[in-house]
Amino acid sequence: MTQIAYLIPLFPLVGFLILGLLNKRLSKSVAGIIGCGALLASFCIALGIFMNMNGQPVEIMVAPWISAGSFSANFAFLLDPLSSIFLLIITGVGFLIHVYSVGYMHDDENHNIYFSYLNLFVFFMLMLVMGSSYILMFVGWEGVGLCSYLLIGFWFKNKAYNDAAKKAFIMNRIGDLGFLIGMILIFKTFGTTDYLKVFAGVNGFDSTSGVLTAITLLLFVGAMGKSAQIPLYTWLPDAMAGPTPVSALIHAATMVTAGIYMVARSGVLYALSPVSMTVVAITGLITALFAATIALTQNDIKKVLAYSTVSQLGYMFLGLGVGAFSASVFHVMTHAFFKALLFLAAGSVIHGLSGEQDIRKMGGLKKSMPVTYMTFLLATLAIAGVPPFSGFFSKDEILGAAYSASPVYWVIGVVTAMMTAFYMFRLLFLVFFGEFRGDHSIHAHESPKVMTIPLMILAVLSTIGGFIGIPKSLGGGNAIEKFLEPVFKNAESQPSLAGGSEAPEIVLMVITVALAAVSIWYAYKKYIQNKEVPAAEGTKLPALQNTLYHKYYVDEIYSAIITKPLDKISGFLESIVESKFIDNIVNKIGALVEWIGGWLRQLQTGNVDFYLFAMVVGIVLMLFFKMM
Amino acid sequence: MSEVVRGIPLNWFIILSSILFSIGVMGVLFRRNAIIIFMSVELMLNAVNLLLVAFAAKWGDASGQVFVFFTMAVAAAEVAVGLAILVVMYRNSKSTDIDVLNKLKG
Amino acid sequence: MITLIILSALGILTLFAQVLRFRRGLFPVILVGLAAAFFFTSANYNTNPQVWFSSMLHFDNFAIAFSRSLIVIAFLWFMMARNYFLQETSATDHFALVLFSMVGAVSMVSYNNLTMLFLGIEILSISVYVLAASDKANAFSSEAGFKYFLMGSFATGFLLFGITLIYGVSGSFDLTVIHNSMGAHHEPVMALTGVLLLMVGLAFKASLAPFHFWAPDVYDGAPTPVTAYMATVVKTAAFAAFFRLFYICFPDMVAQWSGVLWWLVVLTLFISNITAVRQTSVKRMLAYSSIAHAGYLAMAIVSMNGDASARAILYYTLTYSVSTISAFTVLYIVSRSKGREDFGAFEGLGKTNPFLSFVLVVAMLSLAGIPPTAGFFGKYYVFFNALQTHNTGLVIIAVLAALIGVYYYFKVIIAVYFKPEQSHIPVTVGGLHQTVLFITTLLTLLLGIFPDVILQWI
Amino acid sequence: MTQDYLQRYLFLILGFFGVLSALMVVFTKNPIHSVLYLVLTFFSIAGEYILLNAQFIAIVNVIVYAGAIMVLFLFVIMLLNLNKETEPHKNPYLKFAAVVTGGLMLIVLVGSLKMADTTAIATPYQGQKGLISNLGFVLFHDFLLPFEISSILFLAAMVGAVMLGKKDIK
Amino acid sequence: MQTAVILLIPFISALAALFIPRKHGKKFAVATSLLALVAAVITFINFPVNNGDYQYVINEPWIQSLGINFHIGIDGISMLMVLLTTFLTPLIILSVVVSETRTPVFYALILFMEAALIGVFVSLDGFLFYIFWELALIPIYFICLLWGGEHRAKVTLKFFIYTLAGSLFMLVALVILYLHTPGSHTFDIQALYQAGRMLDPRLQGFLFLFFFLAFGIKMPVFPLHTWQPDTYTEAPTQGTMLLAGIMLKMGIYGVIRWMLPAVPQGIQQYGDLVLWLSIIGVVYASIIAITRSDIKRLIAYSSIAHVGLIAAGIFAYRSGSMNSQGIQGAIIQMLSHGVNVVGLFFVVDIIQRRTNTRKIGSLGGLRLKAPFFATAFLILTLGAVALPLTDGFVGEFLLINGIYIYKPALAVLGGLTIILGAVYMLRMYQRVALGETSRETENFLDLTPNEKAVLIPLLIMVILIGVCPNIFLKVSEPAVAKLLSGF
Repeated sequence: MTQIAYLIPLFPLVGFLILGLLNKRLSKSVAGIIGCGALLASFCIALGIFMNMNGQPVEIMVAPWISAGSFSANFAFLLDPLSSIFLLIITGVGFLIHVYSVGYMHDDENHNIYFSYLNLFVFFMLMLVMGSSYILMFVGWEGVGLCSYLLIGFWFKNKAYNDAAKKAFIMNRIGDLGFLIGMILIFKTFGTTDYLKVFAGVNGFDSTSGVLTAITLLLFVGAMGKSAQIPLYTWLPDAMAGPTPVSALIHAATMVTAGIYMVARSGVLYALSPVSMTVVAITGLITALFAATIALTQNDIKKVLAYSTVSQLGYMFLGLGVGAFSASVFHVMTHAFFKALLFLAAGSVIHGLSGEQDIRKMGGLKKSMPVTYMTFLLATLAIAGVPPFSGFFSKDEILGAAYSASPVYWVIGVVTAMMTAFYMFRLLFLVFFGEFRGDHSIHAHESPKVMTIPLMILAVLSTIGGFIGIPKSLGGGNAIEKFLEPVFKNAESQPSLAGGSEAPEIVLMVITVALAAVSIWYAYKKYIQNKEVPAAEGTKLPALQNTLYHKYYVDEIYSAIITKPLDKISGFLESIVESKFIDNIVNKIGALVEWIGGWLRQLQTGNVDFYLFAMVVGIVLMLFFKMM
Repeated sequence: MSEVVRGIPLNWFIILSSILFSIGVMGVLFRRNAIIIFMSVELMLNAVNLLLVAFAAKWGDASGQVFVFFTMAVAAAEVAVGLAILVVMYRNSKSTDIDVLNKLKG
Repeated sequence: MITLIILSALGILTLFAQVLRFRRGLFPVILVGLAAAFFFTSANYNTNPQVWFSSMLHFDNFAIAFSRSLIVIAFLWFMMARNYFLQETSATDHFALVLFSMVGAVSMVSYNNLTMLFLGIEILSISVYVLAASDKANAFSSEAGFKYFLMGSFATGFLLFGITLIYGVSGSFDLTVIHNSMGAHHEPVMALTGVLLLMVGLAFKASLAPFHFWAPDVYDGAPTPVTAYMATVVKTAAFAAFFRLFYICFPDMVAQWSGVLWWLVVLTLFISNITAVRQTSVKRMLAYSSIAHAGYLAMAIVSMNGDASARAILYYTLTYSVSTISAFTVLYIVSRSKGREDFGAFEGLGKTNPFLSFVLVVAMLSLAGIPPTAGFFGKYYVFFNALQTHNTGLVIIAVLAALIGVYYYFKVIIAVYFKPEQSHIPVTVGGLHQTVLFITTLLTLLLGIFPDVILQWI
Repeated sequence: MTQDYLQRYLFLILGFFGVLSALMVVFTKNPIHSVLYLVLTFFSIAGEYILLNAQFIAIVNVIVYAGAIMVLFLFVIMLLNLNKETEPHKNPYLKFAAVVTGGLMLIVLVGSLKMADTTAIATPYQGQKGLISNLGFVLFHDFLLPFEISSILFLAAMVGAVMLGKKDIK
Repeated sequence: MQTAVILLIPFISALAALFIPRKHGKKFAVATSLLALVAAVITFINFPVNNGDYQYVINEPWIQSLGINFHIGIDGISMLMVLLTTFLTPLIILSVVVSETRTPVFYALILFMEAALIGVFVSLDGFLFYIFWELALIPIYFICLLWGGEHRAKVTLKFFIYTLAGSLFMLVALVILYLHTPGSHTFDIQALYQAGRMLDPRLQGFLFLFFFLAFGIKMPVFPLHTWQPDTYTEAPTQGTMLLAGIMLKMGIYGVIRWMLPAVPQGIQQYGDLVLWLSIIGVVYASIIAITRSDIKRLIAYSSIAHVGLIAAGIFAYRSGSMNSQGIQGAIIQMLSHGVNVVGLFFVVDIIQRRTNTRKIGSLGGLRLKAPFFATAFLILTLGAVALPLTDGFVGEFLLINGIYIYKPALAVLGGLTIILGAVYMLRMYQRVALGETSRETENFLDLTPNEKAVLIPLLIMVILIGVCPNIFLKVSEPAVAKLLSGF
C-alpha cells in the first residue's frame, strides 16, 4: 500500500492541472466530478495506508529535488501514524467540503478555477504532512499559503477581499521566514532536514546548548503565522473574505492546523527545550483567551467562527506546550470535524440568506433550515465541550495535561472554555432562535442535498469522533493515543515533561462541564429569555465591550506601527536617500566636472599674452621645484 | 685644473646669456606689439648662440659653432615666415597688437 | 634616408607642377610617391640600423616604424584633403609644404643628432605655421597661424637653450655621446636644466599643459584639413621625437625628469578633458581631445619602459591618427554642407546618412577608447606600461580622465542619433572621402582586434 | 696675465652694453628705436664671439642678423607704417608681472647654472677652431646632412612666405 | 569546437542581419538565435557532468607579444550562463511587436550583444574577458539610445560611463595580476589565479576593491545602483530585458569566476563590507519598491534586491567553510532571476503597449479582461517571491542557507526579502491584475499568439527550475567545487 502513497498528492495535482489548463473548456459538472473524484481517490488510498499502519515510519523516495554542496533534499514521503491521521483528515474533510462546494459555488462564473485552486490546496497540504523533511514541509507550508491567498481573494473584483488575501499571505510569510531560518539552523546543526535523521541526531545531543531552543522557537514563529497565534493572528478573521467552504477547509480544518502538525512532528526537539515548550504553551494560552474574548462581541457569523478557530488553535498549542502531543492531535481531528461543520453550516445559512452574514439580521432560521440547524447544534455542543460530543474528550485531555503542568494554565483554559460555550451558544441562539430580523424580501431556504449531506456526515463525525480518544479515567482505551504512541514516545518520555502533579481527572472534568453549562445557561437567559440583540453599528458601547468589539484595535496598531511607517520609510528612502543623496552624489560628480569645465574654459582667454605668461610661469615652476 | 686663472670664466658667459635670454623672455611678455615680440625672440636666440659658442670654446669643438649657423638659418627662415604671417594678419585685423588676437578662445 | 630623398623630391616636383601645368595629374603622383616611400622605408626593416652621414640619422626599427606610420597617415590625409586644396589657387604650394613638413617629420623620428632634431622640428613647424594661416582671407585662420608661430618660435628659444646646455655638459650633439656623458654625471644640475628645457620645447610641440594653450585656438582657427594634419602627423612626429630623445639620451635620469613630466601629464589630462566637456563646437572639442590624447601619450614617456613604451606610442599615435582623420573627414564633410561646426550640425545625421554616422561612431568610440576599436588597445597598452613601471596612481587618474572623455565623445553620438534633423540640408560624400572613411574605419576596427600587426613593427 | 684681465674687462664692457641695449629694445616705445637697439645688442654679442675666438661667427652674426634680418624687420615696420609710438599701453600690472616673471626666469636660470663649471675657457688664442677653414670642414663633413636639409627648410620658408604674400586671384 | 560554434553563430548572424531586408529582420534574428539555442542545448545535453574542468577548449595565440590568447572553454558554470543567454535571446527578439518599427540594425545589435555575452561567459583569458565585457556594453547602449524613452540620452550616457568606470578599474586589476604572473607574462586564467594568490594580502585587498567596483556596478550592488532604475525605465523593453535578464549576470559571473579565486585574501579583508552592502541593498531596494507607482521601476528595484541577495550569497563564502550552497544558489538564482525578470518586463511591455501607461494607479482588473495574461503574470510574480516549486525558491533558499552559515544575523536580514518581496510584488499584482477595470484597461486584450510564444517558455522554465533544479545544479556542481577547492 505504501508504495503507491505518492498517488495521494498526485491525484489532486493532476486534478489541478486538468482543471487549471482546460478551465472553461470543461463543463461545471465535469469539473466538479474531477475535483471531488481526485479527493475521493486520495482518501481511499489514505484510508488504506491508515489501515495498514503498524506504527513504523516508512520513507518513500520519489525523486531527487535539490542538491547543492552538502545540502540535498528529495521528494520523499514519510508515512507514520501522525501523518496518516492528518492524511485522513485532509482528504476526508477535504472531500466533504469539495462536495459541499459543488452546491455552494454552483452559480459562480469561475467555478472551475475554484476547484482547481481547491485541488492545488489539497496537494500542497498533503505535501506538508507527507513530506519526509522540513524542506518538503516548507514546500507545502508555502504552497497552502499561496492557495489561501488565491482563495481568500477569489472574488478578486473586491478590493477589501484582495487586501485580506494579501494580508494573509504576507503575515504567513513573516512566519515563514522564521520557519526558513529555523530549518536552515536545523540543517546547520544536523546536516540534513530529513525528520528521521534529525530525530536520530537528537539522541545524545547536548540539550543544554541553546541551539534546540533557537530551532524550536524559530519554527514556532512559522507556526504562529500559519496557525494564527498572537501576534500573527489578525489575518485569519480577515480571511473570511473567501468563499465559506474555503474558510471551512483552509481556515478551520486543515491549513491552520499545520502549525500544530509541525510542532507535533518536531515534538522530540521541543521536548528537549523547556523554554520553547513554555513559550508554546503560554502563547497558545494567551491566544486562546484573547481570541475568545473578541469572539464574545462579534456580529459577523464567520468572524465569530474565525475567532473561535484562533482560540481553539491556542488550545492545541497549549496542549503541545504541556507535552500532550497526542491530545493536541486528537483535538485537531475533532476540531476539523466540528469546525468544518460549523463553517459549512454557516455557509449554508449565508447561502440561504443570499449572502447575509450579520447575525443581527438573522434569527429564527430553525424552521426554514432544519438540517442546517441540527448540524450546527451538534457542532456547537461539540465545541462547547458538552459530553459526550467529540470536543469534550479532546479538550478535556488538553486541560488535564495543562493542569498537571500548572494549575494556572488550567484555570485560564477553563475560563476560555466557558467563553467558548457562551459565544457559540450566543451565535446559535441569535441565528436559529427567535424572530427573523433580516430583510423580509429574502426567503430563507434550506440548501440542496449536495450541501446538506456533507453537513450530516460531519455532524455524525463531530458527535462520535471523540470516542476514539476516551481517556482511561473514563474507562476508555484512548485508541488515538496508542496509535500515535510510536511517534511521540521519544518526546513524551523526556525528563522535562515528567513530573507535575497527577491530576484528579474526574474532578476536573466535572468542574469544566459544569462551568460550560453555566455559560450556556447564561447565554440562553440573555438571548432567548431576554431576547437581547447586539447593538447596531455605531451605538456607543461600554469601554470594555467596545474594545472587544474592535478586537483590541490590533489591526489599527499594526497599521500605525508597521504598515504606515514602512510606506513612509519607503518614500523617504526613495525621495531623500536615493535621489537626494546617493544618486545625487553621482550626478553631482558630473555637474562638478561641467562646472570645472566652465571655469577652465575661462583660462583659454584667447589672449596670447596670457598663454605666454602661463608657459613661462610653468617653466619657472618646473625649474624651481627641480632645483630646490 | 689650472693653477693660474686664464681667460674668462665660463660661468660669466653662462650668466650673461642667461641675462640676455631672460630679457628676451621679459620682452615677449612685456610688449603688445608683435614685431617687438619677434625681436625679443631673436634676442633669446642670440643669447643661446652666445652660450653655444662659449661651450664650443670650452670643449674646443667646432660643432657648437656650426650649430650656430643652423640657428641663424632657422632664425632667418622663421623671421621670413613670421613676418609674412604678420602681414597677412595685419591685412585682416589692421593691427599688430597681439591683444586684439582673441577671436579664438574658450 | 631614401624616405627623405623621395619626400623631398616629391615636394620639389610638386613645386614644379605649378609651372608645368601638371596640377591634375599631381595628386596620383603624390600618392604613388608616398606608396613608394613606404615601400622603400620598409625595405630596410630589421636590417642593421642604417647609419647616415656621421650618425646624423639612425634608421633603426623605431625610425622605420614611425616613418611608415607617418606615411600611412599622410597618405590618408592627402586623400581627405585633396578636394580642399585643389580648390585653392595655390594648391601646389600647399602640397609642397605638406611634403616638406613630412621631411621634417621623418627627420624627427630618425635623428641621432640634436641638430637633426632641431632642423626637423623647424621644418615641420614652419610649414605648418604657414598652412595654419593659409586661408588668408579668414581672420581666424591668420590669427591661428600667428598665434602658433609666435608661441612656437618662443618655445624654440627654450628648446635651443636646452640643447645648448646639454651640449655644454656633453660636448656633443650626438645622442649616443650625450647618453654616455649623462651616465658620467658631469654637471648634474646643468644637465637636468637642459633636460627640462628640452622637455619644455618638446612638450610645447606635443601640446602638454601648461604649454598647450596654443592648441585649441590654432586647431580651431586653422582650415579643417590642416587641423587634421596637425592633430595627426605633427603630433605623431612630436611624440616620436620626444620619446626618442628621452629614451636614447636620458633613460638613466628618469627618476629626475619623470616627476616633472608626471605633473605635466596630470595637468594635461585634467585640463583638456574637463574643458572639452563644455565645448559647443565639435572642431574645438576635437582640439581639446587631441590635447587629452597627448596626455595619454606622454604617460608612455613618464613610464619609460624601453621598447614597450616605443610600441605604445607607435600604436597609439597611428590608431589615434587614423580615427582622428576619420572624425575630421566627417566634420569637414558636414561643416561644408551645413556651414557650421557645432554639435547641432550633426543632429539627425543618423537618419540622413547612416554611413557617415557609423563612421563617426566608430571614430568616437576609438577616441574614447572603447573596445573593440583600436583606440582601446592604444590606451590599454599605455596604461599597461604605466602599471608595469608602478605608476598606478597615474593610471587611476588617467582612467578617470578617460571617463570624462567618454562623456564628450558620446555627446557627438547622441547628437547624431538622438536629436532630430533640423535644417534638411543634404550631406553628400564624395567618392574619395568614402574611400578614406572606409579605410580608416576598417583600420580602426581591424587594428583594434589585431594590434600585433603594428606592435611587431618595433 | 694682463691680457687675461683685458679680456675680462672687454667681456664686462661688451656685456654691459649688450644688456643695456637689450633692455632698451624692450623698454623703448618706438619700434624703430627697438630695432636699432637690437642691432647694437647684436654688435656687442659679436664682440663677445671674438673674445671666444669665433671670428667667423662674429662676422656672420653682424651680416646676417644685424644686417639682413634687422633690415627685414625695419622693412616690415615701414611697410605696415608702425614707426610711430602707436602701441597701446599694456595694463601696468601686466607689465609689472612681465618684469617679475622675467626676473624669476633669470633667477631660476642662474640658480640652476651658477654651480656650473667656473674654470676659465682655455687657450683663447690657440687652435684654429673658430677659423673658417676648420668650420668649413666640420660643416661639410660631419654636418653635411643638416646642411642639405636646411635647404628644405629654406625652400619651405620661401614657398610659405610667397604663398602668404601673394594676392589670391579669386 | 562547440564553444566557438555557440559564439560564432550570433556573431555572424549579427553581421548578416545588417543585410537582411527590413521585413524579414525579425524572422531572421529569431531563427538564428534559435540556432544558437539549439547549439547550446546540444552542448548542454552532452556536457560531462562529473567533471569540473573546462570543456571544448580553444586556445589560440592572439596578441603574442603580450601573452594574450584567444582562450575559450566551457565549464559547468559557463554552460549554465551560456544556456541562459541563448535561451533568453530568442524570446527577447520574439517579444518585438511587428507594428513597432525596428530596423535590422536593432536585431543586429541584439545578436551582437548575445555574442558578446556568450564571450564573457566562455573567456578563459583575462584580456579576452575584458574585451567581451566591454563589447557587451556597446550594443546595449545603442539599443537604449536609439529606441529608448524620452530621457534616454542622459540616462544611458550615465549608465555607460558609470559601468565603464567600474570596468576600467577591473582592467587595471587584471593588468596588475598579469604583471605578477611568473615568467613571460600571460593572461591565462589559471596563471592569474596563481599570481593573485601569491600577492601580499594588502595588494589583494586593493585588487578586490577594484574588481568589486566593476562587478558591483554591473550587478548593481548598493550603493552603486543608482544608474539602474533610470536605465531600466528609459530603455526599450528588449533593452531592459537584456540588461536585467542577462547583462547583470555578467557581474555575478565575474565575481565567481574572476574575483574570488584570484584574490582570496581580498575577501578576508573586505568580504564583510561587501556582504553588508549587499544585504543593506536587499532591504533598501525592497523597501523602496513597496511604494513605487511605475511598474517598470518597481521591478527594477526588485531586481536590485534579488541581486543583492545573490551577491551576499557569494560574498558569504569563506575559505575553510565547507559550504558551496551560496555559490550554487547564486548560480541557480541567476538563471531564475533571468527568467523571471525577463517575463516581468515583458508583462510590463504588454501593459504599456495596450494602455499607454505604467502607473499602478491607472491599472486594474486585467484578470477580468485577460485571464491568460493574468495567470502568466501571477506565475512570474510567484517566481519572483520565491514560492517553493517555482524557480525563485531554490536559489533564495540556498543563498540564505549559504549566508546563514557565515553570519546568521545577516541571513535573517537578507531573508526579509521573502517578506518584503511578497509585499511589493503582491501589491503590484493586486493593483494591476485584480480589482475592477479602469478607463485604461477597459479594452485590454488577452495575449496574442506571439506573446504567448514568448511567455510560455518562460513559464515552463519557472516551474522546471523550481521542480527539477538538479538538472542545472548538477552541471555546475563539479565546476564550483573545483573553483572553490583553490582557496
